[in-house]
Amino acid sequence: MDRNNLIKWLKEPKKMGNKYSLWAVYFSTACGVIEVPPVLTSRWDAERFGVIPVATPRQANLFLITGYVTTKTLKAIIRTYEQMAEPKYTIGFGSCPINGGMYWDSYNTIKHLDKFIPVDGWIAGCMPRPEAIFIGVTKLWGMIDKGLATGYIRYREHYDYYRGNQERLFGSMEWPPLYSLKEGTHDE
Amino acid sequence: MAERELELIFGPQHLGMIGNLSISLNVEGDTILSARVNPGYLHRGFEKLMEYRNWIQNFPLVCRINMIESEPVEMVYAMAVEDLAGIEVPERAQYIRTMIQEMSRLSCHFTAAWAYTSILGFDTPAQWAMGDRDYLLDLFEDLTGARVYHIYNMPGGVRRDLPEGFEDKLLAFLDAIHNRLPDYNSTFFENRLFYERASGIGKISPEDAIEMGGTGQVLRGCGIKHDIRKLEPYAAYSDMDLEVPTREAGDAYSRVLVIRDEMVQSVSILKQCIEKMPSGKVYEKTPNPFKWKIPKGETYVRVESARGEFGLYLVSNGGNRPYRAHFKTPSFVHGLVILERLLKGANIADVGNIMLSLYVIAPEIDR
Amino acid sequence: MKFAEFIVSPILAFIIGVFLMGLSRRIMARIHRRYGPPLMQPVIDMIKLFSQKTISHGPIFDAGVILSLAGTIVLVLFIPFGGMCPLRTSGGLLVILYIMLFAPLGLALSGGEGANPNISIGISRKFILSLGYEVPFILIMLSVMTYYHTISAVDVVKAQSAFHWAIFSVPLFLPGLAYILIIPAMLGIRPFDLASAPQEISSGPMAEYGGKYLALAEIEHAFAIFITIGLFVDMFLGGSSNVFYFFLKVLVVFVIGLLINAVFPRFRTEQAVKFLWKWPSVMALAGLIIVLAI
Amino acid sequence: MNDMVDLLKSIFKGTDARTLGENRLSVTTPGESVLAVLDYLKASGFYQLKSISCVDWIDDNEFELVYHVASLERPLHIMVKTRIDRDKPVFPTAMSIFKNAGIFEREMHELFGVMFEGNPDLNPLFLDNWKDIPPFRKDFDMRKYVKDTYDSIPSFEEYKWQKEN
Repeated sequence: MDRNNLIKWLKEPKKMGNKYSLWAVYFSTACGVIEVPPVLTSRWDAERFGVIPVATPRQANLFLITGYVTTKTLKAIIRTYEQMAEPKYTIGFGSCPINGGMYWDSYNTIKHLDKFIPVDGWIAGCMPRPEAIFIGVTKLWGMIDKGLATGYIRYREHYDYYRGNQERLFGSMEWPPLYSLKEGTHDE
Repeated sequence: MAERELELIFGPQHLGMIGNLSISLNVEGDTILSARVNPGYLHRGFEKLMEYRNWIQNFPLVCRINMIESEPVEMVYAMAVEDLAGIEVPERAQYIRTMIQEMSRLSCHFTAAWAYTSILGFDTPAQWAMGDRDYLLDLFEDLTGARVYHIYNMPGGVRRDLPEGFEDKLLAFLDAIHNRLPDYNSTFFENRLFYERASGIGKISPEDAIEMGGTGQVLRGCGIKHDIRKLEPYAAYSDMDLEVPTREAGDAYSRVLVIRDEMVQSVSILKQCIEKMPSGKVYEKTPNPFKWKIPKGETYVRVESARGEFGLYLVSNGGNRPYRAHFKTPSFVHGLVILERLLKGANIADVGNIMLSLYVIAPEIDR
Repeated sequence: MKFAEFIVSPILAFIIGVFLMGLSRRIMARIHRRYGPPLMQPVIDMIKLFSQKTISHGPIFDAGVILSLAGTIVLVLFIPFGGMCPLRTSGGLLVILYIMLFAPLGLALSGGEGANPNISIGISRKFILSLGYEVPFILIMLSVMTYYHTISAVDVVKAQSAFHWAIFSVPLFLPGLAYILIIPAMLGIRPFDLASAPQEISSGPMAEYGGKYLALAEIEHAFAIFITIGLFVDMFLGGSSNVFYFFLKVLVVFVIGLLINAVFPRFRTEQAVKFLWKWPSVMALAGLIIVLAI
Repeated sequence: MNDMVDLLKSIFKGTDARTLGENRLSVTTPGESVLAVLDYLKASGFYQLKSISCVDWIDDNEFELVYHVASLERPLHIMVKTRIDRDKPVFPTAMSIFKNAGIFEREMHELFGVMFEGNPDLNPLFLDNWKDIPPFRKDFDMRKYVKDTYDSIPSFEEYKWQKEN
């Protein structure tokens, strides 16, 4: 650990802790997940950077949404995302969550993931290579440093927009709103 | 619901769930009273999407049905199109196809070994298996330009010839794998604790396996010598010296041992492919994809994927697109029929164990 | 001096425990043929976990975590290490035996509030497992106490000074071996991690812990590593009056445990109990009989 | 194989059988004799029901059900086909003959809306809250559905712009 890093640690331990200890939810949302095991195991070894998979969303703060999202999965994703502890970060992985990708005309996949939950960063490609995940994570570090990875704040502040879109798609939702639906309220 | 019964949702967000599938379990203590598999988290309606794209455009689409092993899907679609359009495939292309099928089978088995071991808590062989699989993906990248989805098979052959020096690289890899198999044997397959965990779990009788439509390891694990490569040889399998490994017990342990023996077989077939590889062209010219119309007809083709029979029922009405395509995937029956049956009365600790010994891969069920 | 021990001993124990946690991840990574995280990774994780906004499920949920942590910290005060043993006068090995049940009880309390089916399965597994290792553990304790005619841990350490280590004495060799076999079960690491099996029941009792609760649970785990192995060092490897030597002995035992951890999969519950009641219990019982016969 | 064709033609009235390629047999039969044909095939060694497909022939206003049965010893694969009315797609279940028929029928019920009488479990398999016509029917316009359902949802920028103005 060099000196600059040490100073950063003393100045902003919270930020640095969040940076170097990204615990990912283990959720194989879709086909992109096939490139996640190589990243976690011996060839690329993401544990070097503190990225490990954890069993429950309560413990996680990084959500890799790997690939296309069907309406049924979206429900599970929203539930998982709402259970995660703040601060939490999401990365959309692959072309499909960006704009539908290959499945732009499929009746069962949503086309734009960021209409339903906030996304901090995108990794394009089908499949993106494992290196791309590292680039994505390092970009996320930079964003955390500069205070730009604020998806979870956006979700809280514009919850009416996100919840509205979710309800519009699902019709009715089985669980109550996470935050109050009045605009701009902070539910602390 | 009885007093001590709990409803436990296993997946889709779960460390023990490989793929995106959900199983709801009724448990009492550690015992499962009943299970219901709830698929559909990955349903994209492939067969409908195919009706909207022309014959060639479908190639990048179909390989995405199975993320772990995309080759058999491409193969089955290419074979169906060739059958309907009456295209002959050059011999060298057949050999290359055989080769890439077996490479893909090996990589799929490595993934399965990773998944299986990590679910049981064997960290070490899990990490090794994933690491070794990556060398194979490097070879794929060399050959086709992509790691996961290759889009290498085309109607009339394969997209391009082997790159220079590819055979040597493949042989070096095969030797390395051959040297590594004893390591896997001692840490995983012949580990006493693994035997304790897997033997007697998920037992299925041959009659039930046939009745419920099992294929692949499910049949071979209970002593039935059934392999499409042998029964109805496609590509260049009729020239290959191939043994069908079987085990008698019908439990998870025997299914895993069948998988191990298949890996040995795949290594041997790959060596034979390199040895017998004929020269010649690898691609038969097909018409302009945008104007290509295939005569009216229907066909059913099938290949042996790493998990069992992979079939495609393809109907053409004489247009430039498929009229109807329907995939018969091995995981559909294994996951929705056999898994539900075997989970009844099992221990919670064995959900992943049984699921992976049946080789259930979620996108294949949902399509 | 005595008062300082109350503060120094837990702090040192915590540092050793956290270091061992970091080291274990590093060693496991090397066995897996990869590089592994930095040694400080557990500290980084704890800093992050403490800075997170956490969700509580009610007062009992909080109380359970605190009870389990408090029980474990109190336990540290009973372990003689490096010449320190703050609570040397109040009871000895027998008290340790009882306080050891605090941690699972605390987890069970907060688990009841968490209302996640995974937790209740995990808790029941945890209790079945502790039933499994308590039997050999009590037998081991009994044979050590009978052999040295004392229930005080400090006196046990004293009796072994000048390399009269219990593990090399004929009557206590088998109980020592039995203790090594139950260390993974007491720590809940592989092959006995069935209570917190992440791949089966989403890490069981920890399923609803996040943020600060998880950090407290990690701290508890760090202490538990120190206590379980420290107790072994005290009872069988002659303890030490020097903190550094004590630490070295702990390290050696820990690495042996890790190597076992690396090559085995997880037991099923009944298999685990069967194993624990078979080998370690028989060994400990044989040791006790030999001790009584002498 | 040719004797199989003749045999099937002679036993079941109105049944037409023809070979497709080397190892494929396509049997077309009227609706009422499908189960009898399947039963006969199972008795003569075709133990496995591989799949049940459905084809929507919208021009003829008919659904075609295709039962794929195969034997484990011979490389022969038989497709038993029958046509049913598209306006009233009801057909008896094959669960009494093949145990695993239920799951294929459940899939076809969801994707085509074919009703299988006697099947106790026809719950939705893949889709969640589906309210439109069954998606695999030819008259279901997928692209229009996508436009109406997904593309009409406002993006975050649109939402902000609306709020500011």
